[in-house]
Amino acid sequence: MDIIIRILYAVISILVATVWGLTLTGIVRKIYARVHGRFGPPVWQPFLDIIQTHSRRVAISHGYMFFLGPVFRFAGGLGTYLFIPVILGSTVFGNFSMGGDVLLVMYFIFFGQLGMALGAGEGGHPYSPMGIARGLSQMSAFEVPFSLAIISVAIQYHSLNITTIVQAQQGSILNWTLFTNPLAVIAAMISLLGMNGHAPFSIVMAPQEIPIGPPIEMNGSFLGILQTNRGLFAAAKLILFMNLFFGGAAHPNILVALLIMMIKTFFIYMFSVFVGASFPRFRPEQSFRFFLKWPTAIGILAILYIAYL
Amino acid sequence: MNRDSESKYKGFEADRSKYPQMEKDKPVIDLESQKFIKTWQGPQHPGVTGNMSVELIINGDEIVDAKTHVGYLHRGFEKLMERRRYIQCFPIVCRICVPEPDTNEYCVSAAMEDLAGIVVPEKALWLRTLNLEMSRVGSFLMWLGGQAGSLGMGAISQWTIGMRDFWLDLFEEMTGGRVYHMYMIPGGVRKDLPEGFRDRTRELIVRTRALLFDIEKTFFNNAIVKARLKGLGVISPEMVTEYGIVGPSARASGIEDDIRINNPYGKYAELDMKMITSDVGDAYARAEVRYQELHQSLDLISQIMDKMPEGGKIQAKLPNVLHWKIPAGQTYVKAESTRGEHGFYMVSDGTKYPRRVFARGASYTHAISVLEKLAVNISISDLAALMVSLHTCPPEIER
Amino acid sequence: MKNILKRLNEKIDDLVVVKQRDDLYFIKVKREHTDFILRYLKLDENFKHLDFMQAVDYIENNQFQLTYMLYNYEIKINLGINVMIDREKAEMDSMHRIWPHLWQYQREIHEMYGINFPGSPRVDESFVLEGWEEMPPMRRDFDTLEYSKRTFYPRPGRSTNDPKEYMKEKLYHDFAKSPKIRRDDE
Amino acid sequence: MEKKDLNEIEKEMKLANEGLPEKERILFSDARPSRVEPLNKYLEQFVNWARARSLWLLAFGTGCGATELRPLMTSRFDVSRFGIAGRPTPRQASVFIIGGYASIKTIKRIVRSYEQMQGPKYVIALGSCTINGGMYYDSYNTINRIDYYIPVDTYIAGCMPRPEALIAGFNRLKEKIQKGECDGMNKYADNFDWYKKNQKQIIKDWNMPDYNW
Repeated sequence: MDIIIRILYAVISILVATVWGLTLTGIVRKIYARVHGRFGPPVWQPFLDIIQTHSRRVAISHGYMFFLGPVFRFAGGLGTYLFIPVILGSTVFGNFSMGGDVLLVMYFIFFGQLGMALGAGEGGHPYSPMGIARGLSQMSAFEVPFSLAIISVAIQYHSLNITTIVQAQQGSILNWTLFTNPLAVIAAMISLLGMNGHAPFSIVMAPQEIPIGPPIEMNGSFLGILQTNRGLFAAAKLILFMNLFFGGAAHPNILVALLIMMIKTFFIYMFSVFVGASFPRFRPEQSFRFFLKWPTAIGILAILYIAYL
Repeated sequence: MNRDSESKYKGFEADRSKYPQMEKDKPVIDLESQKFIKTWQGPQHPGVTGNMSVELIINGDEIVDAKTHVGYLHRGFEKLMERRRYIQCFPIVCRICVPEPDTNEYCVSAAMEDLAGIVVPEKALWLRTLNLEMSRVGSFLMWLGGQAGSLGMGAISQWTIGMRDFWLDLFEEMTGGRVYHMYMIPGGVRKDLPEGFRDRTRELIVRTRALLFDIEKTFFNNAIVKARLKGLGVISPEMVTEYGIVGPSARASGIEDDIRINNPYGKYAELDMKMITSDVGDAYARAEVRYQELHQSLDLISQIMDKMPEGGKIQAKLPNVLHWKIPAGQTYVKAESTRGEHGFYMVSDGTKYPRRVFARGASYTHAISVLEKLAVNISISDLAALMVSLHTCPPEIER
Repeated sequence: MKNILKRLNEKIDDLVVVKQRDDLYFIKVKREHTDFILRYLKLDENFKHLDFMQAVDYIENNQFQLTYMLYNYEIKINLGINVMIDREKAEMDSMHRIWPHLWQYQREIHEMYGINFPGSPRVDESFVLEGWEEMPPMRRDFDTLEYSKRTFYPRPGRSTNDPKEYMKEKLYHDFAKSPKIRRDDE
Repeated sequence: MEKKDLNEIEKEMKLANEGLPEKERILFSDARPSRVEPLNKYLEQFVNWARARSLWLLAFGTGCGATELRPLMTSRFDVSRFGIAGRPTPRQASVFIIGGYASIKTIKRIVRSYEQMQGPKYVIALGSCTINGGMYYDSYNTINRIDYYIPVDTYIAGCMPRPEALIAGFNRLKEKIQKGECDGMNKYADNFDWYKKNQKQIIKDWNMPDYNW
């Protein structure tokens, strides 16, 4: 009976996260449109797109691995999300947080891309391997400052458990990692730019260069799964950052806690939107070099700062 | 605008030092060895200008061989004009170049007047000059949006194309047409300016300058734009004359070639304008030159607004144009479009139908020889930016 | 410009010069002199810029006229060079060594007029036409309307009027008794 | 449209992979398109409602009409309000805009892109040149009627049609989709031989599979 309850809770929290992620995507589209001087699509446009992609009459496949690509990607999104406690101390939104889940989450962030690489390579279009190569190289580039920041945070709180890290930040706003360990936050936020894939790091799906990168052959339901995962994955990433650096979301009333979560994730996302709306796109090698220069140095400084000061 | 240049002139033969090996100035490329991929950029590709395609052989992200394919827009204008009377020609010539149709209209009208010896009244010349400059502004705005969009900066293209639309509204007031105007007919123009046109134009010039001020801050002073455009697609002065490069692309390499100043037509002789050149020759210099020419065009329009007389004849007396015989002869009339020299070569044999009309577009060499040469050994990410910085316009290549 | 033409006249005999405008001259040279003239004009008289090269079909006297349009940056004058070649065995020497971009025009003319340019690079590639089976379309004796009717499916209902007849019946049918209107330029 | 005699078409139809060894045959597709029946009534209505509100254009400017698509997509007439967005790959696009005249070299690419699009797929034809040839009716290189080569759902007349006309055409297409009248995919599958015959009459070098599945 307990397992059924757990499954029910997991489904509920996954649904909430996906809906919030997709709504966030719609809001971001709207904000981009306002920057462009347009009205922009309605906020619920991503849901309509998902219904439309799932309702295609024909969906062409290129082999078994082609099926596995979106499935792996979605599994990566699920895995990333399911081990992050959305709301501290909540039974529904606590998810399966356990000791060492930070490493698990970092692994799952990688996992989705690898599965996508397997599937999209099967499509046979020359642009998808190019996009995969760009995506994987950029991911390994921004993983460096990100992991350095994570290590710094782990040293700071002597734990690899997100719940513990969030608990340690409670109390006052000054307990947040943002203030106790600012260097790590800077390094991690810069790598969030690459993780979200907005400009100037939008080299994976650059429409003018390799339209549109890995999912160029994905159609119909494959694309629908990918878009659903995009919502879920965005929410998972933002919630992870909120937990690690911005004090998480904790409140006895669960609705208030959800509201806090939404506000915080929104503003974390706004950071990368702000950068993305005002910069063109890097050349791939420029992007890799960028990540391996200053953010890496800042991350190392963060470790030294935490370890020896 | 003499920026201290880090540009290295590569000479005529593209630098193939890295890949592939050259054998008797031919690259050895075998697609069987897993080193090369053959891809097509276009025609169905967001990164190409218009409807053309570039056949690429790439190694990693680096282009080792490029070959341009055009002809997707070929309508056979020259053949169609051979079986249309002179007055029937001019509604279709403006379709030759879509973003900037007025240059074609001016050239074909001026060619007919040159062959038939018609003198165009003053006011018509002023109106023609005004129309040409306005079309230059519209085309430059479209190019600026394309250049920013090719680098993935969508906001700039949204702004500029939205602003170009207000210029199209002015065109609609002036000519009745939004994209295709059919304004200049042989012997003059079709109609005079409407009421209050000058004030609206001045007000729009102010708005355009305000937008360009923002764009200069966000685009031309952007570190990433400089990092991507500087040193990309360097054109040396020797290459300009050898490859027939014209217009801003030639001026960015230091060649003083502006038809409006060298061979003035219309009323350009009475307007004060100076040649805008740069000595760097890379894509960023071309962008700067075009940006300053956009300002120059706005300045010229305001000059025209001040100097143009109010009334006056706008059409010379023509014979009955339906059976209008033009004496035999041949002529070549050229005008400065945004891409450079745009000329019409018209041969008449004394009948009601032209014997031969040839439209010489600036993209003819830019998009084929020059692009194929400059595209070698650049990253595939830069091809769209390079294509836009050469300002290729496919419909004027194949007509 | 006069000196240039005089020097040209010394170089080759029977040079026909037509002055169209102050900045546009046409000269007519023989086919065998073309290569020499172009090199001389480009190197010595620095007519460095080649605007275009095109062909005109004079079917009645069975000739093609090739036109090379040069431009001089210093004196700012266009000079067109006309060469008449035979229409039956249409062939012209390739000038692509003088200007590296001349091969494009030669390719287009080869496709549109069927004039051969031996030795011109990529001259046999298709330029705008793909799988073309008729005669070269820009020749005068190629009827594009008839070809279009035969190949594509014309939608019924299109009526094209000969402008002369049409205007005669629409406008001038009572021209005689229409009042005389003075135009302001009379 | 009138149906041609099938067996005489079968004689002149030739798949691109004919005469190839077995291991190369699979490189080309010789699968004929098959008719796909819509879902049951209410589900189809709901799905059509969603389809009409999320139209993805194929980013393929085949002619002059692409010039007016730019103002349409940008800040003056912003069609993304209606859920219309561009997709760079035909696998994901659902609306194909034929931007004006189509030369023979382009109609080949149009056919390929159209067949690569996943149904249900809709076609909007811009300009007079796609209806009856327009001012290029006598050109040797542009087709006269687009509906002989791919099924068309909506025509927008004019040379070139203004953005307002384009928006009106999009609304018309939306109404037709919601009524479930846009069935160009099945129409293409039913009259496949007729379309192929017309296409092969003008595309002389046919070096692509008969159905780009």
